[in-house]
Amino acid sequence: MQAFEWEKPLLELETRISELKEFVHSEEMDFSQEIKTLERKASKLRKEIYENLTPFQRVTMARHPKRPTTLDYISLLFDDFIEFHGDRSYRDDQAIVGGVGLFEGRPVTVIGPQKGRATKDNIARNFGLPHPEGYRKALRLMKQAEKFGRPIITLIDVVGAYPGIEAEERGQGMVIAQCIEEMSFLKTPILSIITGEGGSGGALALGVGDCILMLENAWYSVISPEMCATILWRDSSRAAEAAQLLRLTPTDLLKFGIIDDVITEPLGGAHRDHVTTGLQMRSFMRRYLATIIKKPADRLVEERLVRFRKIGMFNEKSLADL
Amino acid sequence: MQAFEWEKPLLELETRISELKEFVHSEEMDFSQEIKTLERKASKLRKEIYENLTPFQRVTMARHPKRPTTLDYISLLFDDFIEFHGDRSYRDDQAIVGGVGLFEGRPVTVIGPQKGRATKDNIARNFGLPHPEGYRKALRLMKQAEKFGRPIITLIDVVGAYPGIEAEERGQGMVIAQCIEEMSFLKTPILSIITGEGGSGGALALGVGDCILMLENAWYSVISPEMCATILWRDSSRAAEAAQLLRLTPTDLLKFGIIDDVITEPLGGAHRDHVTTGLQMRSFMRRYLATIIKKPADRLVEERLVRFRKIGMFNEKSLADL
Amino acid sequence: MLNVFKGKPKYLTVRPQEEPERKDFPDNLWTRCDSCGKMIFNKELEKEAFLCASCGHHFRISATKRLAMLTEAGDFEAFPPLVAMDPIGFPGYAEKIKQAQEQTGLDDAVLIGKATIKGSPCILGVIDFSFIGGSMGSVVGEQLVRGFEKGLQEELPVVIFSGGGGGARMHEGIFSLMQMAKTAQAVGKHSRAGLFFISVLTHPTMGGIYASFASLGDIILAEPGALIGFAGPRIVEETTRQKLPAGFQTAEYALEHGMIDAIVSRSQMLSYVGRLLAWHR
Amino acid sequence: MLNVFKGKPKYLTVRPQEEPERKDFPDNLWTRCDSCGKMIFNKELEKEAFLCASCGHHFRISATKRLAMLTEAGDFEAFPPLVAMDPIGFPGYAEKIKQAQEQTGLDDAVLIGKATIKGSPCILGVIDFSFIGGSMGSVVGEQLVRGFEKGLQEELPVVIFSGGGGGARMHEGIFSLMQMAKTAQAVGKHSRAGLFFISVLTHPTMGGIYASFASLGDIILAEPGALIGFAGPRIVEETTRQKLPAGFQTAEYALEHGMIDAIVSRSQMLSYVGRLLAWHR
Ligand SMILES: [Zn+2]
Ligand SMILES: [Zn+2]
Repeated sequence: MQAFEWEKPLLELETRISELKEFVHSEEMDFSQEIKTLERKASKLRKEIYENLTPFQRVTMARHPKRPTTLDYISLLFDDFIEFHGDRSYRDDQAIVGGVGLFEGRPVTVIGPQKGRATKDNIARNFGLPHPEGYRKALRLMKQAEKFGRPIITLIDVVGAYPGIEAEERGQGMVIAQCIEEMSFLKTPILSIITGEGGSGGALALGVGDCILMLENAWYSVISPEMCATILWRDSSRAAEAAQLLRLTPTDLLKFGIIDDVITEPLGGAHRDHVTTGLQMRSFMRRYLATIIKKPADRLVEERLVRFRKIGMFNEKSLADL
Repeated sequence: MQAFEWEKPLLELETRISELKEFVHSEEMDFSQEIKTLERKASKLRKEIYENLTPFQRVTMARHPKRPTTLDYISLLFDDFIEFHGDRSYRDDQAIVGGVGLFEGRPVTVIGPQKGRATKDNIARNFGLPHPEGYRKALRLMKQAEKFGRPIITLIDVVGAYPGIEAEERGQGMVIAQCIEEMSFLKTPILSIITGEGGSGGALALGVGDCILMLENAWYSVISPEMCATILWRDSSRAAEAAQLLRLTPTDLLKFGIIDDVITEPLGGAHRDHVTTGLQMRSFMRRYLATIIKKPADRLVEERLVRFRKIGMFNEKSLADL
Repeated sequence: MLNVFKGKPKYLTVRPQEEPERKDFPDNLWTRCDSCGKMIFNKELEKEAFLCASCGHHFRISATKRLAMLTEAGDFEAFPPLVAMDPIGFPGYAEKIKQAQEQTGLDDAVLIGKATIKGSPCILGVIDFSFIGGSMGSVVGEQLVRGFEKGLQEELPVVIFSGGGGGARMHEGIFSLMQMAKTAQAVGKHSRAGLFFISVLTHPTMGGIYASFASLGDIILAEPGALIGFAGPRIVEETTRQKLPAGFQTAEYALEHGMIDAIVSRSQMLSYVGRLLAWHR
Repeated sequence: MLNVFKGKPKYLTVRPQEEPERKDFPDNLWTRCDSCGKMIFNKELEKEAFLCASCGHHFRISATKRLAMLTEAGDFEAFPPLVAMDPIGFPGYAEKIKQAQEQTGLDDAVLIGKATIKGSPCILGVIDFSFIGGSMGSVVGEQLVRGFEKGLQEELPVVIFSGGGGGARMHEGIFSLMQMAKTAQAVGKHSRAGLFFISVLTHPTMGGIYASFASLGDIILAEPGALIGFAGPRIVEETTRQKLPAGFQTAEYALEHGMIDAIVSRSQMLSYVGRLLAWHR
């Protein structure tokens, strides 16, 4: 398991404990008191570290190579799943996966950007950066879900829509706008979960949900910390500072009323324990789906529109101010 | 003006008449009686030739290089016109033009395949053979027309959808199906006119109208005569025979109930007199538009569906036949 | 006699008495695989759903064999048969029909009826390539439309296995072209009522069949290696004077280019279609 | 003082008294054309709708100048002003706003109100690049939404001239991202009521502005040479390490790739928009 710099003290302690246990085992000596002390210390340190992550530490957690990908979540969350491919006009973009799965016996449409794991997979999936045809596939599947009154679950983990030549040529900006607009009016329940990275329009294009949840170590922002740092200081290495400014953590976004809830991860991050993460997500999904699937479709749309309509902070200038 | 082989006797006669007139003029002699006789003869010959065209002669008339193209018809029929471009996802296909024009003061959406005239134009327009993005543009404009309750006029002149590698890759078959299906349910009046060639699915994709008219020297068929001849006899030069078999003339199609009316052309074909052709079309369009624009949209769709539902000839086998 | 024609159908089966045993794959012979060239004993082929054991090649199969693979005995009730006329008096067409009927034991190129697949009631239609290349004339068009109409009426999903080399049936002229509109509209009415349509493209699905109902499935599946496209590959080659890319117009190519939802091996087809139907009840 | 601020507006004009004379193109000076390099006398430029007489290059113009080109005196009534807050406490943002207000005389990057264009009443909005790059924060989002809402309420078409380098206004963090959803939804409600929206893309229309309301016009026009896209060209170049094709992300490029309906020269814009509005009454 790849470790972050700021996890090192904990890691060293954990290593010492297991070495000591090994030693005890081979020498048949009693160090149980010492081990207990060390484990207490480790537990304290663990809480200290993971409950006080800086925004940028969360960003790096969201990017951990062992963090579950969308397809991992799909196998953790759904009892059966059939993937549907293609935008029916240009290409199947493997940077977005979608299909129908069974969530606790109920068919739901599931859609999400997909990062690759191995190099070959990563290339096929363009490192999880979607092209316009990926969003067109997503839109097609969302409309299909609407037709059959099937709930939609979007699992969002994307740094951004791909900034490539062909992506621009095929209308990256336009398709994001279309996704946002059409998703807003879909007469079917939509649950969006930001599972990892929530980068700008590329994330929002799949994020116009009736409920918007976020994993504890996910981020969601108008711009990536690196790009923000580049704009502010022409220095992308100052991303940690930018992350602090952008208020991109689940805690901030919950406070701002942008998201509805934060799904806690196992201590140390989802990548340390996929199964527990999945169980935790299931329980949140069960709860939030239950609240939205019982509402009539018209009301869902109305409330969805009101939700976004309200977002924004400004001063109404009175006539007197002039 | 390029002449067909079978027009030659007439052409010779016409030449003789004008030579005689020239001669009379220069010599100041009286040949008025002779000229009158020749002109009567020419007039008779003209009727004989053009009123007894073989199916394939009509096909060649429909393909005459001076025959009006869609953009020619647009300038003949509409008082103002703004062209709209693009499918909003891949490309602007210049083999199909579309936009809004004023027909006798009323805004209408006009769409049609466009053949080029000069070489450069012909290449840009792919010789009037549309790619899938052309049909996607058409579909976009048709839906736009529906949104604004604007009548749609399709002017059809296409040998067929382009049989190219990229066209197949981008879903030529699928987009034709989508055009046909979506057009069938559009809640706005649709007037389709086959102005020249009506080749197979590429023509039908724009031809699901409430009224379907056809110019006198146009053809409409499931397959081009050349392709039919190739399949039957492995010899595309026997197209004239195939044209005979396919029953592709306006007369046949009117009899079959496929089209609603035939727009007569100036004797000798539309290419000999664009202006008169335009006037003639205007009067047919005025009449047929008037009948469809007064119907409620739901009824239009219903009748459109019934119209096509009825097409087909087969025997119901009774139980006793078994 | 195949399972599919046993049981107790409610209205009609497909001429159960007269149907000649079709000998696409005579029992006692060997067949060479089109793909890998291996010789396969026909009995073996029949057992393996007409897939090559060596390379997985999907042999073309008759509509009746397809039905037998998808439904249990008695679970398919065919619609009353229709028989083609010769609407434009096309030379040789009447004889062609007769010959095809005799050779295949079918009335025309489609078998369609009410079926139950893995417990889900549906309308099931299968196009048979061996009947004039699986082309769509008035009969195929009408039968498909009746299928979608019955589906609409009884709120049933529709499953169509397509396969037709030329698409529209040239011999019926403009009437065959109009079947494209007619079937597409039937899909549209069924679909707009919120009903489900699975279109399965088998080798080959081209021309007017691909460019109408077959492209309009909510879910579009294809068998591996199936040729799928609008213009035939030879026409494309002749028109463009370009070398066709490897795998041009195969199911795999269509998947890559975003045209179909999934490629499903024939051995998985029943389970796949069954699950999709169950999820769309 | 421009024509657009004269007349007798019904509710409010844009701070008519305090507006400082903006000196993008000071009267007595010359300006070098960005495109052909020729020097043009500013008075000449003003007369020619800020087009280069030699090469037709479209100079970027302020929102007030744009309004003056589209409406007659008194034919524009601005909405009540809104002023930005600093929702995420972004360092330097409050000062940036203040500075932009002083330099441009605008409250924020959009001027929007009820207008009459060539006799057609409509909602007309113009984004001004010189206000923090024409970026969309809460104020721009809210004003646009109010525009579409007023349009919906009074059954009026909407015309928006977009132009914004970065798109969403980073300094408002997630709030600026959400303006994309908010404005797209406002277009959606207006559009679903059968109303008409002309989106005109001027140089540059990028990022979150292009990826929301600006892409959702029934008709999308662009000025010649305008930069149009989602990701900025430098980012595309750095990410892909490819040389960008000639004309990448220009209006001409967008037209070729099917993204816009037409390119309209500024000198034709009024007639063009006027006719479209008249045809959609
Ligand atoms: Zn084999
Ligand atoms: Zn210049």
